[in-house]
Amino acid sequence: MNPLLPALVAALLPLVGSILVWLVPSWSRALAVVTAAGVLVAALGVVNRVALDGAAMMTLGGWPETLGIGIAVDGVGALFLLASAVVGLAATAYGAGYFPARHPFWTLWLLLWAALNAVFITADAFNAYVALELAGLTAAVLVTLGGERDAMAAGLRYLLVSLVGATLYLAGVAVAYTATGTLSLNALMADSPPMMAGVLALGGLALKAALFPLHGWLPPAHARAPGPVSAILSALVVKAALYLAWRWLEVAPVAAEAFILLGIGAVIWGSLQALRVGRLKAIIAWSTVAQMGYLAVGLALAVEGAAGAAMGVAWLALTHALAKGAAFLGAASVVRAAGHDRWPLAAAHLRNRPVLVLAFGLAAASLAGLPPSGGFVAKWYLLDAAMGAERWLLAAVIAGGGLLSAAYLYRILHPALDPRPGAEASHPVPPVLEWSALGLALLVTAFGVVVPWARDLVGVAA
Amino acid sequence: MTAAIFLFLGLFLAVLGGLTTFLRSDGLHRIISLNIAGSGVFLALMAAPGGEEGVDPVAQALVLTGIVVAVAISGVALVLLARLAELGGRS
Amino acid sequence: MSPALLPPIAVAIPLIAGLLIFHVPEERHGLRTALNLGAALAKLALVVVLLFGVVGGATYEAALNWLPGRDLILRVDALALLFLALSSLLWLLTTVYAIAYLEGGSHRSRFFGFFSLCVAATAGIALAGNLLTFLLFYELLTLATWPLVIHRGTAEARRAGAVYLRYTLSGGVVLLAGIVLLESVTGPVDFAIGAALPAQAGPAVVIAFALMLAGLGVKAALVPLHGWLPRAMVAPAPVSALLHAVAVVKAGAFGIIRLVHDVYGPAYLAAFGGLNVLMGLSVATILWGSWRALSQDDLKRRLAYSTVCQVSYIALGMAVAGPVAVVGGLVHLVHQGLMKITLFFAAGNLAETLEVHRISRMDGVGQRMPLTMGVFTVGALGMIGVPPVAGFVSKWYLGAGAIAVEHPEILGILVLSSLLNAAYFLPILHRAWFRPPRAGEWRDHGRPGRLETHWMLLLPPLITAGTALAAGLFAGSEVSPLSWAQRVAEALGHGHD
Amino acid sequence: MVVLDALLALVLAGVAVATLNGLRRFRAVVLFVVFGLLLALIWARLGAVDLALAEAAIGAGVTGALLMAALDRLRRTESSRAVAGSAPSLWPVVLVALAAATVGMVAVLSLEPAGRPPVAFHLGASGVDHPVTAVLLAFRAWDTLLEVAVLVAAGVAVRAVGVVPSPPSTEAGPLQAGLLRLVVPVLVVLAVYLLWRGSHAPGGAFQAGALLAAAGVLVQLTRVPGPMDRPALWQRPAETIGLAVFTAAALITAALDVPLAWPEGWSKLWILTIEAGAAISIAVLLMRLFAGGAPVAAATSDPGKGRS
Repeated sequence: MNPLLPALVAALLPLVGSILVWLVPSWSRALAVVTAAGVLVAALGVVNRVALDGAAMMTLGGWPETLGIGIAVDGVGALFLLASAVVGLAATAYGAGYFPARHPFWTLWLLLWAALNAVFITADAFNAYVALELAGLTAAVLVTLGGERDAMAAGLRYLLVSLVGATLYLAGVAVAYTATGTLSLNALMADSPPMMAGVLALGGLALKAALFPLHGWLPPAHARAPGPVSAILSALVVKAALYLAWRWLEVAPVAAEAFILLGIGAVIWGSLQALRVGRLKAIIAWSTVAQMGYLAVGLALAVEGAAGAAMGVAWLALTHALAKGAAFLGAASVVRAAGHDRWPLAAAHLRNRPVLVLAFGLAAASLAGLPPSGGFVAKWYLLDAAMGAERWLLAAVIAGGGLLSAAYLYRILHPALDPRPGAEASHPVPPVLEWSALGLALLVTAFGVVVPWARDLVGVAA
Repeated sequence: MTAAIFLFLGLFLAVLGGLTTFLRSDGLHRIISLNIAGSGVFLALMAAPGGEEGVDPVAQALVLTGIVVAVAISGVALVLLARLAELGGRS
Repeated sequence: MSPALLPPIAVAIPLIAGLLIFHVPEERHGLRTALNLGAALAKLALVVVLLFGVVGGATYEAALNWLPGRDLILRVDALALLFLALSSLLWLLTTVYAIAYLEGGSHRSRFFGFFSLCVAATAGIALAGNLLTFLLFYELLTLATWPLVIHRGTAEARRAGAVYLRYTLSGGVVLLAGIVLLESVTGPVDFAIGAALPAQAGPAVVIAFALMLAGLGVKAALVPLHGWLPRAMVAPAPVSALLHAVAVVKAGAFGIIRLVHDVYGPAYLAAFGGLNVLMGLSVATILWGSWRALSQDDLKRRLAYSTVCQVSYIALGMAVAGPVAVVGGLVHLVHQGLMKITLFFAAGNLAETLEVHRISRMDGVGQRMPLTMGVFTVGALGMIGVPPVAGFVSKWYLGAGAIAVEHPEILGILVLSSLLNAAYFLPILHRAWFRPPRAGEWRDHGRPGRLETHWMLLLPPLITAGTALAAGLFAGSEVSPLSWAQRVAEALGHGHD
Repeated sequence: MVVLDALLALVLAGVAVATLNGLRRFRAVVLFVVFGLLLALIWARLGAVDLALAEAAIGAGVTGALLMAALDRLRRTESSRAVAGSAPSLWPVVLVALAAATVGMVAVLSLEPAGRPPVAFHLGASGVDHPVTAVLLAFRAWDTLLEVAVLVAAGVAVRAVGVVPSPPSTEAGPLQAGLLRLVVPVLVVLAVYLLWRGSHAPGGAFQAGALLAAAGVLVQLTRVPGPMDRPALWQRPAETIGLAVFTAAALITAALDVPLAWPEGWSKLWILTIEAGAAISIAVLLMRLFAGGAPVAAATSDPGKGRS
């Protein structure tokens, strides 16, 4: 039983699930939930194995590292995998209450999930390319499942952007391969390829991770995606590109400065837009743009070796995935109840739904970085790292960013507390929808407390 | 010497296709230009010097995978484009 | 049960009570009251046990490993007990008062749930052993008090809540930045040991002090940052009492005490002029608060500005930093709490029974509600500094401390502010006692029975007024707040020479 | 020979610029197919026979067919043939591309040659003789698995996007029927040969799949309703057999000991079975991409049909 089996299973299981769901559509909901449980078990297996005996690496097919495709799992990868498993389980449960059984959502979602997990375990640059393409394709089509015209347009734009990003990334990999003759990320880190390889690859990944100013495609796509899809997109899909950007930043650390500038721009621009837009899902989508800026800044700090920054970024990615997932699942429930998400008009539908308001409240607390949530722990680490590295501007952005997110998240809570009954009749919302949102929100609060075991996880990586 | 010519050609196609994607507003043209850009990158990869004798099989495998992925995504993009046109939208 | 568990229990009692009360159905008044009072009494008992323990020289400390290299520490020292005792006693009284005050109101389970969470956060602040724990509970206090400010749900209440959040969240972030900046220079700061400060105060340490002072200043309502306090008066009376006397403002003041004495130490601060900044701020706040109070017609807003002024006496005591002035500041923490909560209970009674909110409509109220106005008078005189009420004691020590440290102008400030206090409190007393009641001013809800209003609305203010009087009269005795403040001052002295 | 290559490169560059220039979509599609064929020639000149086959079959053939189908659908839904608005002149772009290409070439040529993965050394252990197939299905099998998954995702996606007015294939005239009877069997035999040949010479699953898809497209064009237009029981299993076989192989080998390491001595058999499944799936999925949208009900192609 080699140590990396659970990691490979985490990627293969959704593939098996997607095939079964495509062959037997009437059972898709049950099959999907079983697959989700399996992936969670695999992810936990990976996490505790990394916690026990540290990072592990293996080449598939038993070939030497220079030839075969390597898969590797370290602390950071384990945390991303855990986020994928947990948010995936919640999204699957939510989907069971939202989509009918014979709906293409199930196959596409499981294929997307397999691609994401493949990205989180890969240690090979080209393998990451193929996995990213699979993720981009399935995610773009998931956006169009809504069926109406502007969702279709947003989906097509997302697909083209994803293709451009992947081509750029491929060009970077090609240059790196030509110069060094190897595709393994660890080997690339050792004999650093020409700067052009890093620039091209990171350019493509920045486009796919919607890093400011390349973020144009994200808000329409995430805001118009149906139900749980927007949660999956914001919480997980953009993280895959970011995870790879972390690996490539270690290959080309010179790009770290650029990531800091883009990150600061993203935090400011994303927050300002989130304060302005008039639809609930658009607010949360712009919040993703801002938080990606946050992560980019943290990434650059981690790559520059600031103490504790790696832990901060990994923790921020995990808690952001959970909090953003909870927020979008909540928003989808509001849309299901109100039939629209014009804000603050739709807030009336939150009035007698305490579960949803609590989910939004806890998610907002974590995104703003207030204790006792996980977001606070991440913000503490990033701030500590920034101050330690004497990067005062970064410290100000990290601290101020939390306030900005509190401002636009308050736009969601403020009208929700208005006791006056709404004019529109609200449609019934199945309880599984609300509770999966609350489940994620409670988990992110719990992650604020349970930190010690994560420390040696990331310690292994950092 | 022939490899150098095709390396130049590959880079030329990659940059040409890449830039045109942003210039053309029509969906079909953008998909075609992206395909051309992809082919350019593949050509440059294959034509680049390296490896002892003959053509590097790993590079061939990468390009083959790239071609298949390109056709899959272009196919979906075209169907999306057609569907969008049917709904009366502009890509 | 090992003594180390006591501090976490002190925080856990109100926390668990709060979480339970959330789930008590609205109509089960009996169960809710039982839970509330039971928790309050249990905590008071625990405080008494701790008092005797600390007097006997025992130490209670519990540490939980939260972040790598950083622990959450709950430690009972003399200063912590001072604040904990005050908040536990007033929590019990405010609960009794709130039960009667909210009779027939809606969302009471939610109210008392958040009320208890708020007290739990206050206990956490009091017992915090290092800066990180303090920050955690400081931010939790914001989250717990915001729902209370907007309890009524009216548009005005929600706007006040938005203002409150804007101030306190910004304050929280600034405090966080300050703490991280300081700890990046000195490493984790434990209150018992103090910060490992560099001999020469570099820019980082100075900026960190400024940031932390600003962060704490928001809740302590120092001048430029006090805007939220008057606007928060839209909340029901028990919440105003809580905000002013028991929790929020005191948390800010308490934080300043920790910052000046346990983190930096007065000598180190004086070196780079930190104390002068604090003194300037507190003097400005005292004068500005009193000045603004003069022009307020709404009774609760006038009391709010009076609080802005009074809390700065505590900051002033720290800023003057002579051994006598520190005692004055510390004991004022308790005295101001007792007197201000009496005033708010009285104001609540007037609003609840006669629907009187404005001072201009308080003519002859003394005849209709002699007990309430009697209690109000004791509180008002104490605020002005008239012996034998406790306020006089703290002002006396502040004045003596100022003289001892050759700051005679501070005595001038104290006299001037006392005059201003008199200027805005005496007209109220005159109007209540010596003016005949105008017909049709009040909408009397009182029952013709023996008492002027519900007994549970009268008892708490009577107790707090009595305590304020006793604290003034028996200041010299062993068990008075003054003697405990002196014990705390000595302990602080050892912490930092 | 160098002159010929230079000429070929020049022509291809010219075709590429022509493709991207101008407004009329039909002109762009046709030129793109020419571009694909010329590119296949260049792969052959570079000695990459596998790529020449793939480019001709997939790059030019299938993509061309998809473009044609899309073009036809667009024409029927949009009024104007030519796209509105003026096409930006391409000359500045060409100049920039030329400059970038020269700089890139100089940079790439100045790289000191680095080693390449030891494919030849480990070829024996891979179970097949042809290096490209060995890389695709032995050394980097995980890439190929994900690649088949991409194709399946594309097939599912096309069906998920909903009903697209499938092209009105007119009733086959005698000439087409005759051509059909002649060409399709040849294509099928050729595909099987290519599949088998892949283990020791250029060929393999993708090229075989593309040829089968070409045959399918021909049938789809000439017969109404085509094989993909009616929902049939065989469609879904056929689409997923490639991925299912590959994933099963991965799971079994993972259970044995090292994932994706084909058992000693049997690796050729495993690779061939995987390639066979992949070829079928690729063919059906490419036909699905061509047919587009959910299969419409029997003869009446009403677009209102729900997703199946």
